[in-house]
Amino acid sequence: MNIFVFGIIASFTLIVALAAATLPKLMHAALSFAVMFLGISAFFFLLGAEFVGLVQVFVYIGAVAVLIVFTILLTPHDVGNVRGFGWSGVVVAIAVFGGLIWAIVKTKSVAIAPSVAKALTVKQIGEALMISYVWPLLCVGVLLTAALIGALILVMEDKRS
Amino acid sequence: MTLSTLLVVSATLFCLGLFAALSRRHAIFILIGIEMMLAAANINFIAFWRFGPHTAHPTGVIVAIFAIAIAAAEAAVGLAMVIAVYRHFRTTNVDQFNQLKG
Amino acid sequence: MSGRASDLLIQIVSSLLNIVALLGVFLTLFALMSVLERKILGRMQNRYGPNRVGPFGLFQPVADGIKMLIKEDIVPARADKIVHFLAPVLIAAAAILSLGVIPYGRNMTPFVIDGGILFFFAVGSATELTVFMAGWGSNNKYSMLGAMRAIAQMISYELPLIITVLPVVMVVGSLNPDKIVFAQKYYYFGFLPHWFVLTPWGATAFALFFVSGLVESNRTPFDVPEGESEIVAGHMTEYSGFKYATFFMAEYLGMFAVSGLAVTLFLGGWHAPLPWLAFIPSYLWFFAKLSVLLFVFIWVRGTLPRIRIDQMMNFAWKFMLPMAFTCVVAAAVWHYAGHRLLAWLWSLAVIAVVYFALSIFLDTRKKFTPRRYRFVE
Amino acid sequence: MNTVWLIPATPIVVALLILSLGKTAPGLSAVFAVIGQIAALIMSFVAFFPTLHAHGFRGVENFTWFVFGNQSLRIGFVLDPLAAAMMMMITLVGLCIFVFSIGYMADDKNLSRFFAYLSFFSGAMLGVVVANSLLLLFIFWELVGLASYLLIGFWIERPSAAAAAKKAFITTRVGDMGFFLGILWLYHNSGTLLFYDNGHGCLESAGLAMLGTSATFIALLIFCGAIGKSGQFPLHVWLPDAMEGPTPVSALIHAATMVAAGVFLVARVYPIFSVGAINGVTSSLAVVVWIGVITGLMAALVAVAQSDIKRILAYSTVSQLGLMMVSLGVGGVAAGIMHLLAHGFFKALLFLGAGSVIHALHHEQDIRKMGGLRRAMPVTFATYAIGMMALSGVPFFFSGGWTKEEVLHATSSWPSSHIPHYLMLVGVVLTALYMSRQIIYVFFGNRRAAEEHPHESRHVMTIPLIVLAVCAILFSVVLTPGWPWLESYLTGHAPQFDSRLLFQPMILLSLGLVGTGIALGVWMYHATSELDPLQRKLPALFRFLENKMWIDEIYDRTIIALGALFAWLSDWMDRYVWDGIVRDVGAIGQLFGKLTTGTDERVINAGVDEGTVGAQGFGRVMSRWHSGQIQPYLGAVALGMLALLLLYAWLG
Repeated sequence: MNIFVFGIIASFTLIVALAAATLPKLMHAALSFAVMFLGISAFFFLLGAEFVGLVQVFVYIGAVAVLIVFTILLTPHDVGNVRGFGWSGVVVAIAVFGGLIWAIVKTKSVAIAPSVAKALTVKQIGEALMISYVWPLLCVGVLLTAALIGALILVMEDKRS
Repeated sequence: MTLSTLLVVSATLFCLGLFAALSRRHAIFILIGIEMMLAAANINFIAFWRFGPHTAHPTGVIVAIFAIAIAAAEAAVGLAMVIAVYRHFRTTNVDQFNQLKG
Repeated sequence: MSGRASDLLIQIVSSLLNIVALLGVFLTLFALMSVLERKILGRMQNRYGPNRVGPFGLFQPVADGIKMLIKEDIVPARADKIVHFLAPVLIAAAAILSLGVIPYGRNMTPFVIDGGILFFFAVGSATELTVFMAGWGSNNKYSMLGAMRAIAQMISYELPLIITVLPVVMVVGSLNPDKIVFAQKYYYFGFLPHWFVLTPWGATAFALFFVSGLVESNRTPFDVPEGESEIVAGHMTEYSGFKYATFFMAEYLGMFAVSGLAVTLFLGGWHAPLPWLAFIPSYLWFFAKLSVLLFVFIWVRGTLPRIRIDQMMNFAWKFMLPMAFTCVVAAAVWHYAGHRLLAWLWSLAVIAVVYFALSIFLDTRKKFTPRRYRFVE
Repeated sequence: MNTVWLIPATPIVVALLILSLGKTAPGLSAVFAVIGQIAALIMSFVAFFPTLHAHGFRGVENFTWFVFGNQSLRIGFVLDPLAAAMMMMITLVGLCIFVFSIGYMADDKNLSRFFAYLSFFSGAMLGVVVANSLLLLFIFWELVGLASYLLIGFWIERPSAAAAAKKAFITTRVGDMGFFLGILWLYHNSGTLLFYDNGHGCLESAGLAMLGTSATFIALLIFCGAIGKSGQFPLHVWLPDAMEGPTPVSALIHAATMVAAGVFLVARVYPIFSVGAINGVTSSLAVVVWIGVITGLMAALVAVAQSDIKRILAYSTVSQLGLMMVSLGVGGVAAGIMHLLAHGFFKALLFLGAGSVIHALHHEQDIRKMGGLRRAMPVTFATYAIGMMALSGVPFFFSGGWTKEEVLHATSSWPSSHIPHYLMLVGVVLTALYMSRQIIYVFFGNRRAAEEHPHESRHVMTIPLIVLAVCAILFSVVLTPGWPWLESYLTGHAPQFDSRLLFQPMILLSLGLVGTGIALGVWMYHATSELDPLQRKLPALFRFLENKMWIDEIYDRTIIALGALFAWLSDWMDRYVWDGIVRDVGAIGQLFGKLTTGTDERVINAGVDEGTVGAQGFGRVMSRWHSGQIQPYLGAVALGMLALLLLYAWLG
């Protein structure tokens, strides 16, 4: 793995993430958010988890980002009010960031290089999912169904009113 | 490139998400921030799997896949709630959702 | 260190070669297709079509390209400039990327990815967002409406599109397009190709996949997002010049990609239909099959009228999706009954039962009645 | 054998069915009841056959009802000649009564209720007969009591009917208390309530051996129940009052079900009575004999002075039951049961005949207002005369004659004393006397005050009469000493035909006695007048007898008055003594309550109040932190995570 490629991907991802967090226009932020996932999936490709990267792009860009822009369109807002900015949040975020960085730097055992490993095939993941993790898989299936129905009920127009 | 550099990147991503969730007034930003934090956590899972001793066991990958699925469900429900709340309050500014004020 | 650097160099150079070849072939095909479509449509409508530029009008795309390039690029004043600019770029990028994982011939897959099918759909799903960007960025009522329509229909039909791929993936046991093509290389009785379209579930899945592909590429009869009689040109209303051409190109490339995937999944990829025809180069077989599918695309466009959007949505959720799931079940039945004639019959029975049940269940019992006119008093 | 339970179950199920139908179809309910009875009759008939094949046949079907602790309570059903004969009689007589009721009760608006109760009554009695456990017998016994209560008080709108029902129920309950105590004692001693259980039942030798000397007391306590149900002295007072019920009910009570139960009970548990018998005599049997003698004679005397047609029959029943008890007591079990069976037929006949008369005269029951009905109601008269002669014991042709013969024969050979025998002979004369009095009053002479145009009853009422009359005569075929088939059947011997035994010296005696009675009756009552000849000659005696020897009045003055006194005393005690104590205790409680209230208010409540004020203040402070907005909460979570991280780093 190349430190150069890593640097490019990391800086791209972080810049887009910063844009997603700070851009004043919600739609721009949402689109940056979608692009950010491209960077994250590039990370996954770099780390040898192609499948997760593809799933990430598939789910986030194909579904979650579309949902978010739909929601933005369905909730026309009063612009001036929503653009407020809480500085206390910045302080907290920086504090947490400081704490995390301090912990990472302090922990010597994480300063290791990756081992050489064979690429993970889709078949391996499929077998792991279907053999070792079949219960969680079923539970996630139930959860997704429940979330689907719950979301539908939440946004359903109330016919009575 | 070491594990710690990856962790620094994911920590940065996490804190950007936290910042988005804490500072922005629009409800959707909170969701975006949470999704960013989850993505940062996913990077950590994958990184620890890749740098760990047992690469042949795709545990970290599986956890990341489940996290993505659950995050998708969470996004769906969260956005549905945003729409429902918007119908009720006619705004998406979280400062004005204070009916639970003690 | 030098070895690694040279490895990287080889990688980059081969990738660039792949990209160049891909772009060269498919942009040529796009040019050819644009003029052929007009000519074929013309023939279907009893006229000549373009025949002025070059022999048989074959240089028409060149003329079109020059026209597009020198045309004024108009960006609306209230538009979101960046998004407006990015939308055609990204949509073309997504279309080209999705072409990268299709095996065009023996050992002719540009990018071998283990989860190639997943890659195809992951990239393809980005199209929705870019269409939305185009619609929103134009800051135009018609653009927005078109984009919304496009997203609605694309999300609806993406489900059957993906689920109809599942039977093939299940039976082959891989998401790798090369392996899927490889699984179809045998022949029954020495002459009948082992293509998945020749199984009951495969035929059904192919039909569903093709219809969904029509929708995904916004082709007639499912071209409601850009239906000019209703909303000018949908999300492309505010585009002109080269950006419009890019959209146009992306649409055709998307069509090529979906057709190519259909060929890969169901029509045996680059394999010859008969064993003794294998001497013909494999990529020629692939493009021959691709051409047939593209001709069907044009044929359908020349034949069928546009469908209403609510009927289209109902069709997706009430018929396409159940049938797609039925294909999965039928493929499982076929697989576990041993790929033989009996399996063939069982699989057919499953599909037939669900099909007839759906046709009874979805029958609205509406009869054709004489039209009654109501006049304003 | 294991389907014997169906016989009592059928009428009970029919009763429930009729009740569930409600008042919708009274005709249907009668049909159902009759069908149920016919079914029971057929099943009884089917059950009767196996008992014929072997002498002393006894089929037993026992099962465990429930288990408590390590003891299991077992109940069961038994089919032996006694039960089979009783079932035949009950179902046949019951069927006649049911059919008669269709005519008699035709106008009643609660017809379906009546048939449901009637069916239930019949089923309960059949249950008593087939029960193979004293407990099961007791259960059906009480169901019989319940059914009699419901039927006697059937015309609930009449206060006298309600009072009679209550009287019947409570009086029999007095006897049942003794019966129940006897059951408990028996269970305590023998450990089983099954009659027959492969040698382990309480009526079999092993079980009887365990009773020892307590057998006498157990027997007497069980006899208490029989006294109550069979209307023996001193608990006979409910039986004449039970005439308040509809006449078919009276017929059923007197002929087939209720009163027969007592005699049947004694016959069933006869082995307990005869434990430790010396020469066939035990003290408990002696009590049975004397009670029977007193009852028989007393009731016969009272019957002479009654004027209500049904009351005369009621007292005659009491008298006959006394006779049966005497027979049982002196050891003539078969004779007693034979008389019970024969009595069932002719007493049902008499009651139904009386019912026919009452129906024709529109519910006039005073015999002094009747007369000359012989010509108006020939069928009723003929059948009634047959019943009367059977009851009086006219020999040769009537079943009653033969059975009475047997009873007298048994009493004559009782070793302890001959007084019962002589008193019974007097009873025979009295029976003939009061029956001829009644028949002369009702059917002969001139028409008196009652109905102007009496007419014969409908076929549905006369046919049962004819059937019963035929039975009363033909039944004698199996009773004669020449061919004592029934006796052999009951005792388990082979019958032997010997025509010489038909004529015995005793027959002349009985012929003479009956003749005397009837002649006396004809002589006394031939000149009919409003005033009774006995009343004219011996007014004091007549008043004594007419008022039933003032037994009811004695009970009123003594037992009931004592009860009232005790009740009043209890009331007074309750009001002034117990109530006062309770009040004082309550006052103490109140005082304590006041104390605790004070403590509660001043100490605990105040503490809690202070605590809640503190909590409220704290909550108010905390609530300021709760802005109701999401982001501060999220920030708090983030800071908490940071704190945990730092803590973790600091610790390790």
